[in-house]
Amino acid sequence: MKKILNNPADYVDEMLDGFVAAHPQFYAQPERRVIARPEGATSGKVGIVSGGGSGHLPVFTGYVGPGFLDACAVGDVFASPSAEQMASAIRHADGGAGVLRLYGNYGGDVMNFDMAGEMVDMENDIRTATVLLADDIVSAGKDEAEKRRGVAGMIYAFKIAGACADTKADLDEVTRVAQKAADACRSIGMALTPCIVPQAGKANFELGENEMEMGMGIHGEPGIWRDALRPADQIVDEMIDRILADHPFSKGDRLSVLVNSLGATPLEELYIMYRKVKQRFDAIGAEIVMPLVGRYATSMEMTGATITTIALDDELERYLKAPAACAYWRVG
Amino acid sequence: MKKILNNPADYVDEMLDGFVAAHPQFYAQPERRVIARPEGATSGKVGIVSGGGSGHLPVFTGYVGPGFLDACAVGDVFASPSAEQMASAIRHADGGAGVLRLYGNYGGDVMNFDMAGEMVDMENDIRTATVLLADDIVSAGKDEAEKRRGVAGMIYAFKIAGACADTKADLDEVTRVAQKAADACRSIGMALTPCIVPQAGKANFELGENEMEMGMGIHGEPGIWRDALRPADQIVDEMIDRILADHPFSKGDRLSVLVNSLGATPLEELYIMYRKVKQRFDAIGAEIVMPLVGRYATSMEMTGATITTIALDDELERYLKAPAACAYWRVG
Amino acid sequence: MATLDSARLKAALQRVAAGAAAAAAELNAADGQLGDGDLGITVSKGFAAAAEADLPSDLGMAFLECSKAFQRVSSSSYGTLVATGFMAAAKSAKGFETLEVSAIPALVAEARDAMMARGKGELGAKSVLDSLDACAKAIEDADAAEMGDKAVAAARQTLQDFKGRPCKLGRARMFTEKSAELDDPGQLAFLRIVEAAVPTAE
Amino acid sequence: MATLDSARLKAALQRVAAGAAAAAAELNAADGQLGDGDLGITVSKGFAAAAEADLPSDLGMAFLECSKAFQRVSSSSYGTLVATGFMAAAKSAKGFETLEVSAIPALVAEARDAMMARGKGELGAKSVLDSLDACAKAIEDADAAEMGDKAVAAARQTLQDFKGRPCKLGRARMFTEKSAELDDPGQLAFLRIVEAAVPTAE
Ligand SMILES: Nc1ncnc2c1ncn2[C@@H]1O[C@H](COP(=O)(O)OP(=O)(O)O)[C@@H](O)[C@H]1O
Ligand SMILES: Nc1ncnc2c1ncn2[C@@H]1O[C@H](COP(=O)(O)OP(=O)(O)O)[C@@H](O)[C@H]1O
Ligand SMILES: [Mg+2]
Ligand SMILES: [Mg+2]
Ligand SMILES: [Mg+2]
Ligand SMILES: [Mg+2]
Repeated sequence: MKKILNNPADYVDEMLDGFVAAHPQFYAQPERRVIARPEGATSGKVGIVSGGGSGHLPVFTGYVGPGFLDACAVGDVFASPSAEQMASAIRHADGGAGVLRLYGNYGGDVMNFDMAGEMVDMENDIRTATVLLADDIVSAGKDEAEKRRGVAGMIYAFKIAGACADTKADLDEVTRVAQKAADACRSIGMALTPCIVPQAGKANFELGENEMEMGMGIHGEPGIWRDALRPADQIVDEMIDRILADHPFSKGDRLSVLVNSLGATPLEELYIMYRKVKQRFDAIGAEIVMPLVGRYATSMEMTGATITTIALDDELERYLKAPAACAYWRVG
Repeated sequence: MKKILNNPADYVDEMLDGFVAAHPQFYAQPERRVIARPEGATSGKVGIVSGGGSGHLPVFTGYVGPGFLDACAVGDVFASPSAEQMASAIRHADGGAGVLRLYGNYGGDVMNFDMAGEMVDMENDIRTATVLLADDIVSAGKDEAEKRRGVAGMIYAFKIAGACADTKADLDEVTRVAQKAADACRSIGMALTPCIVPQAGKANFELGENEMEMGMGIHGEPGIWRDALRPADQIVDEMIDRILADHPFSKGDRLSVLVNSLGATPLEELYIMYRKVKQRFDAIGAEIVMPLVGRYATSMEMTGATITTIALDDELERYLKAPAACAYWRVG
Repeated sequence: MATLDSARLKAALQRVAAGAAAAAAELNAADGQLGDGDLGITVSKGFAAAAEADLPSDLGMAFLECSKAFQRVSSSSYGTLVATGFMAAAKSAKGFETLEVSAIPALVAEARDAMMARGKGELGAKSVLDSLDACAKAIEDADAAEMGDKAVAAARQTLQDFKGRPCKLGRARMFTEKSAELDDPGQLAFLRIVEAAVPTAE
Repeated sequence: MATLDSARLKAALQRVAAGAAAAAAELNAADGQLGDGDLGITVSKGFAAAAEADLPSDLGMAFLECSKAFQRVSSSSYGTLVATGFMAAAKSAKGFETLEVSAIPALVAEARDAMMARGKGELGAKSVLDSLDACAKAIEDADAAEMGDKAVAAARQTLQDFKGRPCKLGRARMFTEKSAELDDPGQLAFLRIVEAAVPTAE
């Protein structure tokens, strides 16, 4: 296991200690495994919480910050936080206007966030709403789109929902806008090498010396096909074709695109991919607004990349461009 | 070779196409392999150019931007740009107040930048100066510090020199400040897995299944020792001890620290390292200002990390904190 | 034993904690084939915490403590589901210091329903829900003496019934073929829990 | 041949281009042992570009074209050093359409000095500088007929002289032991260049 760590059992807690120490202007850890804004919740603003397993930095907890999330519950690597931790995150995000739970559609997270919602409802009288991120087009067909997993597209939803909440819109409105953003995202991934969950100590899947897997999920969930590594342009073409089949774009449409590394794939290669992505949307005549290329949602040291599109209308574009800041993404 | 690319010979050019397409607000490519500011050189301001081999993004060319560099010459992966490209970068950076060449101390780069300086002197009457970055404490002893290689510390020099140039200081003053910043940096690296130079198609070195190498350079230059992987805290302790032996810090001192991934090492592990770094300087009573944790100077998909310290006085701290922006680092 | 009270619940929890600790490696391995390999940890840690909890004499509050103990130590699906089941039982048992054994089948059925709602799961999807359902039905009209054996038999039979069928819930659903060949880890865990809960005749 | 002019320079460059192309794989391999494996590419591309360049009749300008050709196609150390050497020759030869062969040793020595300055290198560090130095000395007082053979012999002898000594310049200096065992790639390249430059007797 080639990882820089001490005791694998301490991986997440030591990571959070360093994370908060490095960026005290953005993050505080008021309780173990709960990250919140150092200045506390904003009174009268809808709070937005997320959460999920560790191992995906900057997702989830890196997106706590002005114009983004208010708090986050942090689980073990690739494991849900507990309902108690989620309830605590909700309490820290609550500014009296209710709290939106905005997180990826994974069974364990859903059960625990539902339970957390019941807990804060009973104990703290906090009104909550839920928007699930389900942007991975490979994880279920279009007819069962609500079963899809949430992947990198979530960062657009964090940004847009955060900007809406900043206008002091009420919980219903923030929920509507977050759902609209979530619905506008489509993602697909591909992987070349696995990552190692520290407590497991071994790779979470195996791929042959020269193999890639199209459509693989961020925890190694099986994809569409596994075969010899293809040239970058061919890979991107297939990814874009699959996205377009699920959500067509036409001339004059506006969108943002995220070309995201799962961790080890270097920026150099993301730009080679982005070059092709840009060519494809130029050919359609759709305009890419605020493209993102980098490591925005990872699986530790996994090699591979995801592409996300988000179709924009005036409302979503306005919220996407509104000022926001966290340690990994700053707008305005 | 598990890399997302097309023809290896096109790796750098396709990367640059995507790079410029993704961030048109920061980067333009007025000539092949020359990246400059889209708004052109600032009249009356000292220009700052850098350059070197590709494969280190965001280094070098990612640091072109307001408050940072003015232009950059881009070589093949791990290979110097040509003197012609460097001369072209110098011309694009020239605002009539002279140009500082600020780059890493590697033989090929030095020869070509020297030649480029002669070229622009003869052909364009541009006055130039040179500051070499030589922060890697492992690459030569303290008595031969001028022979050391330049690694991640260069980003502090880019930031500080850029801020000084922004005050419209003259070439001598910008050179003095850049040299002072370069002299204040100390770096050390460690590696776990190699990277692949696309045109070579194979790993640039080999390390055993559970081996690490302390002090390895960013191109795989041999380090101090190679042995079984140690726990994170022990690794950090040795790195900090070696830095302190070369440049002691004491109570009340101020410094910035960069904990940098060579590529594949995830943010999670950098934070585990930073936690220990912070403990060490807390114990000394030295204050860390504006810590940086992330991927600031990489070797594509290499696994490993570097630690850089920069001792600050009022002048360096003021320039470090001055506003600046590029696609990877924004201050103010 | 014809009635259930807090002391007997605690004794049962202690037996299950011991049984779960003994089965932890087996359950981790089973979950490792189809999921993330933590099921043994979840079940053993969860029941250990529940067995150590101070149980109030009100049975409803006692079940609530069990639920909370699980929520504290485990966030994996099974832990949350078990916590949900205990919570459902807590609601029904509230206000009682003793319950007839004949009330148990209804508690099991209520736990099943709450867990179905929590995990948005259906019966027949090869999950712990099917084990609970089979047990609830098998002990519905059983008298106290035979209830334990019937529960164990039903839990065992569920594993048999689902041989060759794929898991359609939880992480295991990603492996259609492999999950058809193997036991659902959650059903296996349920069998080990029930086996341990039922005091052996000897 | 007792004089050098632009046409003869071009003919020599064409011979070297052919020789460098033939030696490219060998030189890449040698550089691959101690460096980044591009020396064959550098030398073959550089001389191909120089051989193709339109050479003006002024010998100084002709050498300048050679220098520029190298700078365009190669940025590796050897390319820059060769370009530097040609530049130095250009300065001396400027204004001459023909040069006596007896002027060549001085050009080689000037190239050596410029290359030492450019690369901040010293003699004895096992680099191409030693080959140049040996050649410059060997041909210093040679007459036209024997100059070629003496140059080849000196280039070959340099490789011999440095056997067992480590490289102290360029990337190879990182490998003290290995570089002592092996030939310096730059010295080997120099030998291949000189061998090709000297027209064979037959
Ligand atoms: N949504 C669900 N509804 C009912 N049972 C489920 C559900 N998800 C998982 N399970 C059960 O839980 C077992 C796995 O538990 P566990 O290892 O805790 O899950 P994970 O680690 O994937 O969160 C499965 O074998 C199945 O029996
Ligand atoms: N600073 C220097 N001074 C003189 N010769 C040098 C210097 N650096 C390298 N060389 C010569 O160049 C050869 C390597 O050339 P090349 O492969 O082009 O270098 P690189 O690819 O490392 O830039 C060495 O074998 C040595 O003879
Ligand atoms: Mg599991
Ligand atoms: Mg789990
Ligand atoms: Mg070389
Ligand atoms: Mg080279």
